[in-house]
Amino acid sequence: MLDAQALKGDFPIFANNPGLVFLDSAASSQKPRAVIEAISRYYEHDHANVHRGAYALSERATEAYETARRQMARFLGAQPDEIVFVRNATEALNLTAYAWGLEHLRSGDEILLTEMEHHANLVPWQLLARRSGARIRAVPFTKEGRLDLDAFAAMLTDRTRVFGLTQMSNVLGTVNPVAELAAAARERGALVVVDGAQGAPHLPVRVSELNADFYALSGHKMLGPTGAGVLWGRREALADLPPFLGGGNMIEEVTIERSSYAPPPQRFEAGTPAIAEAIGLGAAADYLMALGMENVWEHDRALLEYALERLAEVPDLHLYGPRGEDRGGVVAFNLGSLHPHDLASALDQAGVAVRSGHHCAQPLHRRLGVAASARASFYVYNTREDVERLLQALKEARRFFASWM
Amino acid sequence: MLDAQALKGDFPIFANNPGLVFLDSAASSQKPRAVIEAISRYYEHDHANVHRGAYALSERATEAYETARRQMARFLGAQPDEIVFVRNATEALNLTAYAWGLEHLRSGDEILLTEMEHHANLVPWQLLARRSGARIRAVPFTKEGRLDLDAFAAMLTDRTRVFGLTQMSNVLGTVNPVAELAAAARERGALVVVDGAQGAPHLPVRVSELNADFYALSGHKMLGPTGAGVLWGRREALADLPPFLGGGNMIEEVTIERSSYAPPPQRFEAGTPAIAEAIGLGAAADYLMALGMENVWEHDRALLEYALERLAEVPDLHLYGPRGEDRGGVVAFNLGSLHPHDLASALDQAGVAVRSGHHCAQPLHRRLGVAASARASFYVYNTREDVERLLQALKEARRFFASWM
Amino acid sequence: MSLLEELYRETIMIHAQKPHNFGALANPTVESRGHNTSCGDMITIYLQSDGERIADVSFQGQGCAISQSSASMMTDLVKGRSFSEARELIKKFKEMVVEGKEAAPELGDLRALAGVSKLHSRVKCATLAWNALEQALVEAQNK
Amino acid sequence: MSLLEELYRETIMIHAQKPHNFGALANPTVESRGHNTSCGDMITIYLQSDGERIADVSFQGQGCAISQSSASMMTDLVKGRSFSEARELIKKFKEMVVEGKEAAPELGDLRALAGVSKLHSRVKCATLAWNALEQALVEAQNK
Ligand SMILES: Cc1ncc(COP(=O)(O)O)c(C=O)c1O
Ligand SMILES: Cc1ncc(COP(=O)(O)O)c(C=O)c1O
Repeated sequence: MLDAQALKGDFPIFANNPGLVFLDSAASSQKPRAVIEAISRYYEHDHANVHRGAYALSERATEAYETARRQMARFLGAQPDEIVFVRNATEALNLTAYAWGLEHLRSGDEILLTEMEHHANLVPWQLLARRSGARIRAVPFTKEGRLDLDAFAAMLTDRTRVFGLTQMSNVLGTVNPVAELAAAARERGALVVVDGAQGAPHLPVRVSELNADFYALSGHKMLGPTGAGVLWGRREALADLPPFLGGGNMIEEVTIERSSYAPPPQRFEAGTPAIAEAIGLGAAADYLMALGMENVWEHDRALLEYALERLAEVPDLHLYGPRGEDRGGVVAFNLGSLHPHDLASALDQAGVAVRSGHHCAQPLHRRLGVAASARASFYVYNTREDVERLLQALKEARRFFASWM
Repeated sequence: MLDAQALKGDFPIFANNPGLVFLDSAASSQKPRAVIEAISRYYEHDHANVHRGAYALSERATEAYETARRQMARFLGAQPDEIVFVRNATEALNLTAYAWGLEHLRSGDEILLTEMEHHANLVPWQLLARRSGARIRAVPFTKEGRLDLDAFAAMLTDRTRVFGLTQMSNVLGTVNPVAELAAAARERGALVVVDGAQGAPHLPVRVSELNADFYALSGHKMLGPTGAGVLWGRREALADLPPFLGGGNMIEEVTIERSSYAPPPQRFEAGTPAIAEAIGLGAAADYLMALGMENVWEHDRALLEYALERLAEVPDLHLYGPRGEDRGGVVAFNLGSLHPHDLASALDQAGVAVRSGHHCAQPLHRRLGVAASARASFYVYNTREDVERLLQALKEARRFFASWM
Repeated sequence: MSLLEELYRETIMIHAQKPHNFGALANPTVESRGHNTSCGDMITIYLQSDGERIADVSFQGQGCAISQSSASMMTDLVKGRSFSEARELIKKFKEMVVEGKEAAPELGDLRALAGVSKLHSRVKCATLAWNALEQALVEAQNK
Repeated sequence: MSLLEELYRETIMIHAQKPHNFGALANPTVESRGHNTSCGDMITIYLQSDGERIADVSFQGQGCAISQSSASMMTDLVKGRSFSEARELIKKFKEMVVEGKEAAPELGDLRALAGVSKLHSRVKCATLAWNALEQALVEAQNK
């Protein structure tokens, strides 16, 4: 198990904000000193543009950047040339939708998603559907908050060309049986695109075992800097993928009329990459691997179970999401008829940072029958005491708003 | 005038690499302490996801991010809601090509570019031309290295739907008469897209005076971090522009089938932005504004003139680019029949960092009649002594390779 | 008084629970929508007008106590006013909640929302209805 | 001896100036292209073969002294060899310039390129022709 209280010491934000209970890591995690310093150190010692230099500094920068690629490959159980650096999961999913979709999708084709997708795995497909004439269908989830597997089986047809799903819901915490569903979808000939934005930071992931073609993640949710994420693609899937962004570094030969393109992963990294950010992300992956992703997952799970147990004490608290092993450290809730925004402000006044709103998952909330929710999410630096503070703040808020609920 | 020797002290890279003569700022500049520290400080004190939080930390992060937008607006003489944060100039240009082009371009339309464009302002239009059936034409440049204005006048027709050009060439150093050419193009009804990747770091820019619709820049070339750039769009041009990347933060209402989109600039910033990077870029813009962009330009110009004068001493040195006021601090050259890669390695051994290759401008080099060149480029921290060192290293290299040239 | 107490006064909570002028008008001259993209809250303003005076105004939508009470009190306040008076009130209200300036007396009950200026993330909640009204006035004038 | 002197030896410069086996073969079994995306240099390998033995090999393209001399000496060395011998030489050469291992005697003149391993940015120049050859062997075998 992790010693979360000790780990807090690795994260300068806590020393600089005494008393802060940060419960919004599902939106973006805090950064350990190792990551912040990897970035400063790079700028102070080694910065130059990568790949194109013929001098020592540029070699060092290139080496550091490619080391980050290897670190991410190790983190995901992948090969370095399957790792494409992007800004975030959103860009990774858009890259897939544009590059694969504009080439392959036709009118009458279907894109199968789920009703628990984040907008990042929904809107890119809508933009594509509008251009291609393809149609979007979405697998509903049950009252417990799990994907409806019968509905999935019925909705997966020979018209299904893409199946996109999240590994873990950012609202319900549900961990989906990705490998199983992906295998069924690939058998039908569908491209499988997995949104790992919540999965990668919290679960031990071996992408090769997911039966997926593409896997998207955001570095800033896994202790890394903003501005860096990864699109992993199976080697064959990447090899067949046409370019997305055009520009320097992704080409072989350019004339005014046409160009030939470099092999993956370069083909998908047009222009000067987010070098320092990739390096920071590599440092974050190392930090997490040193903790052990199994331990991270167990820590999240233990905090979640403790939180669910304690939150049962609060009257009028509606909790969303399933109970069981297939649930990560995310708790979305509503308190009576109180709007989650007002609730979140009250918690904030007590030093407890939770998010409120639709969490970029409007269809999910529509299915839950609410417009919005408040959400607490846990990560390596959260302790039982943080849960305790949440509980106390919720009780106080309930007292404060008692006559209006 | 700037005191470049004193400014070197602001850039930790020089203290950590004694003797380094860094002449590759056109590829990517070094970073002042103020920028590096703005990033660390943000992570250590204020990080949370922006826009969506209901707690103090997220408010501070949002405020810092939006302050960066205002700083960039001030730097460019624009309005904050005209500033879209992207990764780099490459992404900015692709955004324009995809969002505007997929919607508006048809077979038979023409995209007018120039032969001195960087691949970043060429390949995105090629990808678009392939999808839309539009045709690319490119204005040639003269032997002196200036755009051929007669050719421009002849090539600009009613079929021209887009005119894309670089404000300053990254190889020749040529500063193009953007406002004049843009006015002519807009009069013909063409969309004007300016690549400011080299212009923004080196010239005083008031985007509103350029007669352009869009202007792209990279933060990492103007003392800012990697991972942050800007697409500026005239307010009306942005208002009419459909979204590019889909996802969180750029929407109003989302159902499974369709979505409505937020107004600019949010519409174009899908997902979690490069928050720390935008903040770092804001700090870089402040640093440059404190120096005064007129002074930066004069400094570059003075170094260039000095370099051109001194480099004339080296026999067999072929210099590219025009002589005159319309030329920034970039010197591309070849030494006899020596391949620029071999030359750059020799200079590197003398501690002088220059780039060699096609500098992502293959059509430009084709027009020059060479496959590649070596390039020295100047910025605020470069001194006359740096030029001197380049000169000495060139002379040494010439002696070393004498029997093979 | 804690910031929470300062913000969630009785006036505000009563308006939030039973908002005035709630529901669509039968034949509005213009309808204008406001979105709070940070939380998904949404409001529609219905305006009945000759282009110079607000004959009637109402709103619909859902949101937090701050946005609902703000819309409720706003519609009470601007009903029957001329466009220029309404614009002046919009300006005064924004000065209060965005810039934290002292509350203008003509804002009446809305002065209870002054505390919002100290809670930046809620400023958008308070101004949601006001921005939609501003938009509605422009549209009504151009009709 | 400076790194520069170590790298740019006479052997290398002579090969670079007058490369052996330069030019297209008349009827190659396969042609294979290599690009150095970092500088734009390009090489084409022409291979004449029954799928087991390299009957003839040549190259064309342009590039720096390192890439040209490497291609020139490589084609000299592998001509007439079996595919498995050629693969072994490719492996040995890469071990020398990529990993910095001691130069294998069978590399002959190519050992002059050992210094490249100390100048990372030039490793791609030295291996450009070798990667294209590797590719050509695969294609010839699948024919
Ligand atoms: C003129 C010009 N345009 C575009 C770019 C592309 O910039 P980036 O790689 O930062 O996207 C560069 C720099 O490489 C450039 O010099
Ligand atoms: C499940 C899921 N997918 C995608 C995203 C988008 O991530 P980003 O905003 O970093 O692109 C998020 C986080 O907001 C998420 O939780």
